[in-house]
Amino acid sequence: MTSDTALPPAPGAQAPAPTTETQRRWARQHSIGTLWETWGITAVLVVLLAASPLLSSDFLTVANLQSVLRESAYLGIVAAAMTLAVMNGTFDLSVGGQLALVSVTTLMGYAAGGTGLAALVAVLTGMVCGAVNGALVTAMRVPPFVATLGMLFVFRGVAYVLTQDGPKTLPYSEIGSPFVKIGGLNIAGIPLPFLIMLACYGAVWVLLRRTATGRRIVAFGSSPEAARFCGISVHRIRMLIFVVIGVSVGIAALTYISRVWTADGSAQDGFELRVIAAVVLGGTSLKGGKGTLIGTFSAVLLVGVLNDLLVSRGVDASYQRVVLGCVLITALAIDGLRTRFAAPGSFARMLPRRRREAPAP
Amino acid sequence: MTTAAPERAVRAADPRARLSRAIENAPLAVPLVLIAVVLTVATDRFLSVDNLTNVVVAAGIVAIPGLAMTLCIAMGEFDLSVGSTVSLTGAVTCTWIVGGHPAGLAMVVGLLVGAAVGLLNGLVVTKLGVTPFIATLATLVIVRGVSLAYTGGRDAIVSSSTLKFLAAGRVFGVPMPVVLTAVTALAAWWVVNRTRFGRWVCAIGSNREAARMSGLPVDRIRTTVYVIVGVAGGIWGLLISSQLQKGSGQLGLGFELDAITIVVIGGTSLLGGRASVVGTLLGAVLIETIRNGLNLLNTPPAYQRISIGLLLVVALTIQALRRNAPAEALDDV
Amino acid sequence: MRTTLSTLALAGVLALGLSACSDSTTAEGGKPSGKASGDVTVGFSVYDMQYEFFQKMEKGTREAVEAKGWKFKLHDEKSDENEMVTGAQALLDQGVDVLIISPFKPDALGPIVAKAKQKKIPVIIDDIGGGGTPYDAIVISDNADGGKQAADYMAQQVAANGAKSKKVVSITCEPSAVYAARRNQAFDQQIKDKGFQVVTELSGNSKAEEAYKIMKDALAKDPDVAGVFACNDPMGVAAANAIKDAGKDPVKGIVTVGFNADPEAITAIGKGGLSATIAQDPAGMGAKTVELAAQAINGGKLTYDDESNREVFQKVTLVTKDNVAQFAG
Amino acid sequence: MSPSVDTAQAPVLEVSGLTVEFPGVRALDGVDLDIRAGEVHALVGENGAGKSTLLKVLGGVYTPSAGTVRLRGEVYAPRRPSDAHAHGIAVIYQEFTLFPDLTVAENVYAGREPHSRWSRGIRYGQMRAGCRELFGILGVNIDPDARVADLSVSEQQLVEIAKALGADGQVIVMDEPTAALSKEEVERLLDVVRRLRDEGRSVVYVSHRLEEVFAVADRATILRDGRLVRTLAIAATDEDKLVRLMVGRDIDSVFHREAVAEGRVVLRLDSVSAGRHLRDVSLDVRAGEVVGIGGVAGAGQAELTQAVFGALPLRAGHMELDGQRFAPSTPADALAAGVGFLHEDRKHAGILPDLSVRQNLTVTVLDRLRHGFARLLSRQAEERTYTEYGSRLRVRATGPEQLISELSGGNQQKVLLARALAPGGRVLVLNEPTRGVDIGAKAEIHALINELTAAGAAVIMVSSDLPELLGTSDRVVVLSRGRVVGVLEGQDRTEENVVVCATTGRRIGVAA
Repeated sequence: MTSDTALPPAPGAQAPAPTTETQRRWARQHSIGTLWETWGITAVLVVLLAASPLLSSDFLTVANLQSVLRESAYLGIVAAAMTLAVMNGTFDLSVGGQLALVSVTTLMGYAAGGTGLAALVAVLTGMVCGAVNGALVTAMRVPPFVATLGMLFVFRGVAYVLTQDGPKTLPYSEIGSPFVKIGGLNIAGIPLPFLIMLACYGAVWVLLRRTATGRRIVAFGSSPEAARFCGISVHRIRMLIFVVIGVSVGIAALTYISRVWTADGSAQDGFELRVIAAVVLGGTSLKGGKGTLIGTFSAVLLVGVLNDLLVSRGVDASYQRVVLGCVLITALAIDGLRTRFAAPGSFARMLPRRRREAPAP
Repeated sequence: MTTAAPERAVRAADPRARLSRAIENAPLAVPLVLIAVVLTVATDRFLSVDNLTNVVVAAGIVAIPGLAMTLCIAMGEFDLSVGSTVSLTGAVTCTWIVGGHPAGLAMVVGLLVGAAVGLLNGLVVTKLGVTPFIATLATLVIVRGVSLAYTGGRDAIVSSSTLKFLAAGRVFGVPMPVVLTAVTALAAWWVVNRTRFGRWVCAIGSNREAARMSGLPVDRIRTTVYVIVGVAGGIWGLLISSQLQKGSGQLGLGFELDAITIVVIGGTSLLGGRASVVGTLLGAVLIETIRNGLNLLNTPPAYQRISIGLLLVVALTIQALRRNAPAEALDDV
Repeated sequence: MRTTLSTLALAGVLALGLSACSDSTTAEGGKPSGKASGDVTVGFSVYDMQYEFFQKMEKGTREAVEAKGWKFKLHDEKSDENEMVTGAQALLDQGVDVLIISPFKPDALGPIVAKAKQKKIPVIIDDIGGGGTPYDAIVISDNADGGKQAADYMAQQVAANGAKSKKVVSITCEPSAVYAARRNQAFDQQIKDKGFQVVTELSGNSKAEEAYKIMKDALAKDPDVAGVFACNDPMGVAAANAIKDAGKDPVKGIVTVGFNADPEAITAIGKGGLSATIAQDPAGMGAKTVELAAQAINGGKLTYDDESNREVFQKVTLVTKDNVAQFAG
Repeated sequence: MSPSVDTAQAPVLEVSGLTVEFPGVRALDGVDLDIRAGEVHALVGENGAGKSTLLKVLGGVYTPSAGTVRLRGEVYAPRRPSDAHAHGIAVIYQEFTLFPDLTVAENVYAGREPHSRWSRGIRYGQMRAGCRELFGILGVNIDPDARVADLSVSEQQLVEIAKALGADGQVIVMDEPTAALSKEEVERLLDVVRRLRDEGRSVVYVSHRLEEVFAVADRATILRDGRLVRTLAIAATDEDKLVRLMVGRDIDSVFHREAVAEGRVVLRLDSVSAGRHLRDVSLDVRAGEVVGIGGVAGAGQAELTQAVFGALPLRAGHMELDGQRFAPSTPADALAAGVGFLHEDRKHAGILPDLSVRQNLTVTVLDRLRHGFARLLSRQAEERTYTEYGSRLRVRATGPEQLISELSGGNQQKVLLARALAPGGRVLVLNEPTRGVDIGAKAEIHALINELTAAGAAVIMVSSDLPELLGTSDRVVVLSRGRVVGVLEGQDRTEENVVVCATTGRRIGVAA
């Protein structure tokens, strides 16, 4: 353990070693292992898309693709924010309740003041929900798992109370409203919800990769104890993460409710689990520190495409569950086995040897 | 909040220790008593024998999987799949009864199915190294799908007195579910506080790496705990099917959260290491009292959700504040 | 490696899933282009195929479509409003000539009907309607009449049982099920007019487990309850079980009435475990929607029972021990 | 067990050609070793020499990549810790393997609880009695029913020892068992070790404290950089020789502290108390000065450094930085004031394993690397920081994008040092700066400390490595039970004085 030579970064480097810094960097960034880690689920998505004509003749039509993109947006938007949380080593189980509550208040906002107020109410409600979660986790020191589990009940309950007299609904007479356009409009053939989702991924990417806060989020997820000694305040970043998730739910709810038009306390039961499943399927480690946005993005689309294919093949709903559950467990089992039997990082080291822990200093 | 026997055995004589133990369970006992008083005043029927029996039976039924879940959580893990197990067990048992098999055999087969789900969870978690949260989340979805596919959306309607006895029968005047719960609770108390297995479960929750280093059969214990939760979920399924006299793919939706909630409210730390059997029982009674009270007051279900959610948050805030060490604030579950 | 394996696994489970469903009821739809006259495709979006009620409705609809020599495309909403909107719109995109929909959330019909209007595809609603949308027609069970019949029967049976008490319990579906709520509203109104009092009205969220507990609590609160009406049969039968477990008789002691005529209710009525239920005719409703669809496609005028609301009623029938034999099987 | 083997001479445990590889690191390289019955065999070597790795192979935690271990002549290849237990090998690890939520008795008997065959109930009475007996042997009084979390560190260490003794192993392996013990407890433990030997058992004894090695061991095996140096009889050697074999050269040449002109006081601690241990510590650190902090493990070093870094709140007293009141409530405050910090636990509280070298290096100074209207991080500024510090510390990595977890320990340590420097390098708080670092990197790190102080930095350095502590600091402050017991300057700065202060609490250079 006291050998002072840097490790070869990749299988390629064990051959005649790259000489210049650029070459080395290229070798590292393009090692097979790294490529798979970042783009793996995307590759699966591409393969599935390529195979889709064999599975369903209806799949590769413009209308159907638009439908898949439009439908995936609200899940994808929240999954982007959730990726931040999971990379930080936490998660938010209350997003389903938030989505129901925000949808209800958004429709109330619309009834009171039209599209502008609805959008404002959506984002504000989400922000408040996130701040409540954040306050519980930071000020009250409740573990995030339980805090957000409890708030899942509370948010849904509040939504139920607000819809005692029946679900909140967008009346049919509002069919021409700009509010409906949020969910329905296509710009250059691309559905607006998908464009909003792209913008959200852009924003989260910038936050994650180009800001100090983003770096701190990942650093903390990688090693909470080390992060403490790097001057990172867990409370500040946790608060921010929960508020970002809340805002993302607010935006997602806009793309959702402007398509679905009705909401009550039961809306999107189990949403939180679908979001976390997408993030994990995208390769983000639940232990924190590791993950990619592109993985989440592709996983969201993968689930959307898979779902669409299963539906259009007429697969029974009960089998659809089994298939989606198996996909999730398979992806994770592979990930689990990989980290269990191989050291992280390099593809070459993955195969022959069993994993051993790094020796204690 | 542990009810560890050795401490009690040695320190029961110490009045201070006894007092501090009493205070430890106060976060549960206080609201329980308060709610009971309020309900006694607000309704004239709360203290009736019928009503209290209802509360105890309902609490007992949820306590059985809750006690198994207590083991799982003491081990620092979760099982989210238990609601689906409820559905599948009931569906299999009732379908077998409808198919003309003896009810006893059908019930055993149902429990075996529950055990199989638990075994699947255990193997996925230990052998494939998947995080319990996600592994059991996936089995939640898969088992629900299997249950729906197995029943084909048709309820299996039975009228079996053997099955009925499980939920509605009485032994010396005591409702059967209460008997079952009492037996389970005694067994759970014994296992948690008195047996090697129980201590090993807490040891794994306390420090898994140390458990491995101490030569404990960690993977076997973890798998066993998942099987126990699976069987307990199966018993839950049998009791529900016994009450409703049917098996269905629709039953047990969201039950996993009920089971986890009573454990957590009962004071078993999500960080693992300690299990509170008495706490889980009290947690079950508390939740069911609230539900019953709100029903007696004709309150819409929305308020039931809110009150249970708030209770969960308050219980955990109290726990977190009592823990009070800044370093532990970093511990995430 | 991870991805290679997950690709393989994905392909594997996909194949598994697909082969498991090769006997699916779906018929592959033809392309809208090149459609000959008479080559009509009917799209049917169903509430949730996991319920027997909707399985019957799907059967009735499909058989009526096939009898006409048309093509049939099914979409399962899986009790999800998002799936409902997306899937129904996808059916429209796939070029169906008429859309029949049994909506999970009628309030979410707006975007679907809007799209259909744009494509000039007629929309027929089955079972649960409303949302103020300009659909072409709705076939609807007469929920209010069902509730009324339940109340009348209950009043009559309570008298026959010789019970003095005028207390009844009303168990509702989830608050969002507005059309099912009509059953309880009509029941409550009618039973009050008969001099009874609704002492407990709670939502069992359409779930049997919850209804069981509610009934137990209701009995503890008012042991002298004379009757109970539940918004659907799983809850009705669960309430009857709770009554039995409390040592009372769900026919002779407390008049128990459900709604739907699900097999479990029919069985229970036959065995004296339930007083009555209100039968809907899902298969008949399905057939009726196809008739309306035929009228719409041919450009003819649709025949309504209630012109102003474009409603076509499907009669509901009270099922009691006397006529239960007709509904068995 | 084959009773025919002559226990007096035949080795109980034979290790031959043992090699253990971790990704990129060869922690053990072809080590041969034999342990006889009835001997105490010391295993010595510097940090990172491979001692702990060897023990973990014996304990079934690591699987060797090559080589064999024979136990009483038969191949012994444990695949998990329980295999070691089954073969009668008991290991006391350096990191505690205790269960904080369980009682002392439950810990001591973990995995082999006596229980009733019929009811499966644990026999707590028997366990309590057994514990009392074991603690009687160790001469301590610990309540078998106390929760381990409530015990002091030294009591926990004793529980750990009792756990291994209770296992009744024929081979008992102890990794730094005395690190947290008081002098009397150490004496008693050494007695126990001698008694175990007299009973015919074998003890493998790993310790940094050579006086303990000379007090109990019969033979010693010296490891260096994962390789076997030599096995020799204790009677035939002395401390100096042993140290030379461990280090591989004379000690004097290793450390070289250049004389630096002392400047003004940069950091002043005035009667500071913090954490569970630290009491009433006053200390001045001047520009250009290295203040070494010594003492036995757990004497308050960690509390002292963390208090300065704002990671531990002060219970009493106050601090000054450049004459201004300095009250950091978080590490972020300290970093903003230009205080750099190096944690002693590199693996758990140092590196951010999933991040690149560049990201690890810049994490403490992110606020300074933002630019433009949106205050986004500047990649160029980060690269510049990497180039500056990376080359200054001679970090050997394939580039800024390499993951830090792929670097060797020494290079990781250099990156962390660079991280500590980046906030400004005015005050540096370094915990064990060369722990687990090879000799070459060690020298580089020492040279770097010289450079920094020459440039005016004030350094507080904690080290458990006595030669390093004395060789690299201008002044050594010795802590004992959280109090300053010695301030050693000039000629007083000797190993003997440090050891005397640390272990006896006698005061030198400080008023009573």
